[in-house]
Amino acid sequence: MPDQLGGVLKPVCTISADGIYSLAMAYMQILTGLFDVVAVEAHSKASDIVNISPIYDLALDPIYIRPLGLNANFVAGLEMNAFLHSSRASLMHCNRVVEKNRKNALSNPLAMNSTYIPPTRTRVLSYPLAMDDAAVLADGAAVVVLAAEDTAKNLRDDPIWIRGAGWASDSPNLETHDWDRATYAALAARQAYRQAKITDPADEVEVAEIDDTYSFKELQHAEALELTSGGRAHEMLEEGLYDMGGGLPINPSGGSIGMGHTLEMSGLVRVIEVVQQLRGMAGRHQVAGDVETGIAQAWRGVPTASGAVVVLGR
Amino acid sequence: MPFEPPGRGLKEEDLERNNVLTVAYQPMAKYAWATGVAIGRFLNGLKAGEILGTKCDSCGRIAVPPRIFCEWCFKRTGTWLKLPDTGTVNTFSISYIATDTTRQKTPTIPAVIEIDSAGHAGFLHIIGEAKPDDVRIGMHVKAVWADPEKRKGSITDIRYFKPHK
Amino acid sequence: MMTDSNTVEGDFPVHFRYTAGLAGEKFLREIKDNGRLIAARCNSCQLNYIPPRIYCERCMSKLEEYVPVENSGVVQSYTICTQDNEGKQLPEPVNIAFVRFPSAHGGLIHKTKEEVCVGDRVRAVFKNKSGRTGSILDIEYFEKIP
Amino acid sequence: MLVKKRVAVVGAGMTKFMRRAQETGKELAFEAAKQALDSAQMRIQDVDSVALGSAPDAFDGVHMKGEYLLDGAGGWQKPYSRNFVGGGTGVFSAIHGWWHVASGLFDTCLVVAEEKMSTCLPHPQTAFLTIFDNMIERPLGPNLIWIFALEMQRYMQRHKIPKEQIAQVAVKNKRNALDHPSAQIARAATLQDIMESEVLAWPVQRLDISPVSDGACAVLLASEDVARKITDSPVWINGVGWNLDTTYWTNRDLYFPRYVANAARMAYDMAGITNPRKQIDFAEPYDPFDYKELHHMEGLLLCRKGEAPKLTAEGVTERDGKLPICPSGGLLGVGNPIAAAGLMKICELFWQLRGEAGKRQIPGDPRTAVAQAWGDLMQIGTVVVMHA
Repeated sequence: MPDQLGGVLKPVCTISADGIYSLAMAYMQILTGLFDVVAVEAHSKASDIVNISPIYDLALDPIYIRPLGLNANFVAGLEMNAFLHSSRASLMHCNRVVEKNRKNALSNPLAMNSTYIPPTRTRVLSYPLAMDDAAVLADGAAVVVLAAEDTAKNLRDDPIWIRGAGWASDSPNLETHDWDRATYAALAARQAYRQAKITDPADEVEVAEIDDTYSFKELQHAEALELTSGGRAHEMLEEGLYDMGGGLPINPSGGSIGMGHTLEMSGLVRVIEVVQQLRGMAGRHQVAGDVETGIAQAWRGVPTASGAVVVLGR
Repeated sequence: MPFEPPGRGLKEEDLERNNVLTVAYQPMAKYAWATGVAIGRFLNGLKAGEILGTKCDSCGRIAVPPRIFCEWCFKRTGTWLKLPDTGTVNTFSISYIATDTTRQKTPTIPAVIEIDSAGHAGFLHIIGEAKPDDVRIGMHVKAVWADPEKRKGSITDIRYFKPHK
Repeated sequence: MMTDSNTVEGDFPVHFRYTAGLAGEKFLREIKDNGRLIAARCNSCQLNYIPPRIYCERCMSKLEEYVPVENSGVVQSYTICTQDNEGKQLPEPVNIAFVRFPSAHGGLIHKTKEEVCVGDRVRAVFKNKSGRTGSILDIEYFEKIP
Repeated sequence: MLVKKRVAVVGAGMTKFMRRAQETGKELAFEAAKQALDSAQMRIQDVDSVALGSAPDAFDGVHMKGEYLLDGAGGWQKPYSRNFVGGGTGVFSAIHGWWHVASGLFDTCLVVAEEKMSTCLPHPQTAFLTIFDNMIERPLGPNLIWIFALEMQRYMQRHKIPKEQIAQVAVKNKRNALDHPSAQIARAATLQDIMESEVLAWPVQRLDISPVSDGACAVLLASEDVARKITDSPVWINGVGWNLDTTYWTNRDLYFPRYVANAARMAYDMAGITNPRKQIDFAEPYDPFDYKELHHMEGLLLCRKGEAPKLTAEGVTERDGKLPICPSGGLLGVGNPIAAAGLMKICELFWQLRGEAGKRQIPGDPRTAVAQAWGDLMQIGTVVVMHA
């Protein structure tokens, strides 16, 4: 792995998690004083996997869950149902997320799809989860370069600062994790917000790139990240708050649903989008106004209850 | 170590005779690994009976197996070269053990072969037509190719390397 | 045309044998031998873990006390799964529920005999004793309590 | 390199190393984590981050096994992450934990390393297949042992080392392990036993190799302020280093692990060690194969290239010698649950430097020691220097 990164005979390591975790580790490595510049890479070569279902199966508990012989997307089905039941959001709201993200992606040259296809919910994976709710796998690679403060100022005039980083896990056992809430995201966000001294996220965060592996996850994560002004995420969605022209655009890049799901590279894709937005360099999908604070968030996918958040600022 | 270490060790028979409960599982994952650009071309070269390498235009180093970049200069490599099918044994082993750890009566002789004119660059292959006792580090060897119609663009298109002069 | 990039197909020629572990052994044997559910009790957190563990994930106490759990509970969420673990379409959709038990922390994920809704009361139906092997599948399914 | 915050090891825990454990991987992780917490009289509620190390998922047979092991390792509702650098993972876990505390973001970090290899059939060695290139190596039908045999042969040829001198390492480490309560194979072996054991891939014979194992280890790290409150005898992590060489292993000379030397220099620089041969009192280099201990002594700059076999023959590396090497018994003696075996070396430094190693205690009040692991495709060195 070091060769492709220019890392031969350098301190290189793997963090077995989403790219935002790696970013957080690199952030800490710089804070120790050990390094001035650290590169963070993540990639997806999902196309090397003929069929991903057996791999997710291998992530399920071998004693209590795997013997049932079910597709791991049943976990997302159970979570979605629990979330819809407790939040009173509907399938129409899930469709709305899909529509928004697929449309946003049309302006993003990095996105896998360039034509808009409306969700139909005709193919059900694990009721209520439909094929349309799930982001489609894609290949790609992403690199983010971090530098210590003095070095960064020497390297360029417009560095984007990491104002806070958080990562956390709820219970890894399906039976004892929260089905309806993304507790991992709430804990990670609290850690990151505390470092960034953000007390009212819905007010202070101006753009958010958050995990939308499944449509309902965007809503669930928006709530965990406290981007709802006290209401429920689907209500904000209905009001247009999260649209490109809204007060707090979520996934202006198109998210994983719009761009394609690059597995554990996804978090870095979210980070790169926020960096571009803060620099005003997001091109056709640039959000309106002069944005100073953005967040990126990742979830490790089923069956995990783990994720990471980073707060970025100008 | 101011404590008694925990842990309940089992014997194989505890598991075979179901003295303890277990779950058996056969993973089903299948892959189709992309060869990538450089190795794809290398394998196509083998099919044509050629060992291909790349040369870094910046430092001049020849790489085999080839790559599209030089890991030292961190630049794209520009030039593809046809290399000789002869080389020198850098190191070798006499193996009585198969991939699945079953034992083999007739040993396999894996070796790292440095390809002639490529500096010290080389790759893993097998030595054939040699008695195990006769193989030495520094020995000169030559590729023995599969018949052209049997080649399929695989490292095994070279059947093995044999002692040469 | 010969392209430079190609694919090489392969798999990973291993298989696995998992022990149920110390807590799992107790839990599955109790199902197999007595058709009963048990939980592991954490006295400091006042939680009865089902499935049981040898530790409390919250306070990392060692758990050594096991308590019985009634075999009926409440559906907290359900789904209807259409694909098997290889992604193939199942011949019939399978009803799946996450069932919580009143006195326990955690619950069980299992098939249900019929379609269920959130809040439905259900009970575990065990296989005949002769057919049990010490597996989670010794529970045939959960069924609605009328 | 200016590291601002000091980090101490304040507790350690370890399970037995077993060929087949009844415990699940989670349960093994718990047992080690619990011992580490108890030994520092800390509760999990007092710990603010958790770092896990574990080798490939294919051993435990669980995809994303870091997530699976999370609750056993004490990661519930905490910042928790997993590192992976092949066989170098165990020692690297301590580095992974170190930067949590040294960054100033956390006061404490619980570091856990676990491996349950017995899950993998027909043999855990099969799971190493993916280390070989799928295109140009796997079709040749390789076995993991090949790469060790190829490296060992090159090392022996370059320095004209007879096999018997290498086998002495196995004799020493298996004897040292007789005093380790966690040892899987508490059985001494003579030079003759090793030289007459089955030839697997010459020059590698069966008893040159450490046994595959199940097991877990844990250490608790704390910032200086917290450490001083917990214990009167913290052991400081003075230096950390890691370094990754090119994946093109057939394009390098395998006789010397330059990546280990680079990692060692990084750690020594940070620890202010200018003359490791004089300033290091004992070492736990990575010894999955007997020749590897020698290779790594040289990589750690504890002797000249090719000199390690001679020092071993002279008894310098015995527990009561001038430079004790692997006083724990190492992987060859205690067992090799990959990541856990690496972290065992950090545990051993902790116990030795605190004078708590019992029957294994090195005489003469050792103060400074180095632990090292190695992995990936003969590629990474991970090094930690500790000081009492």
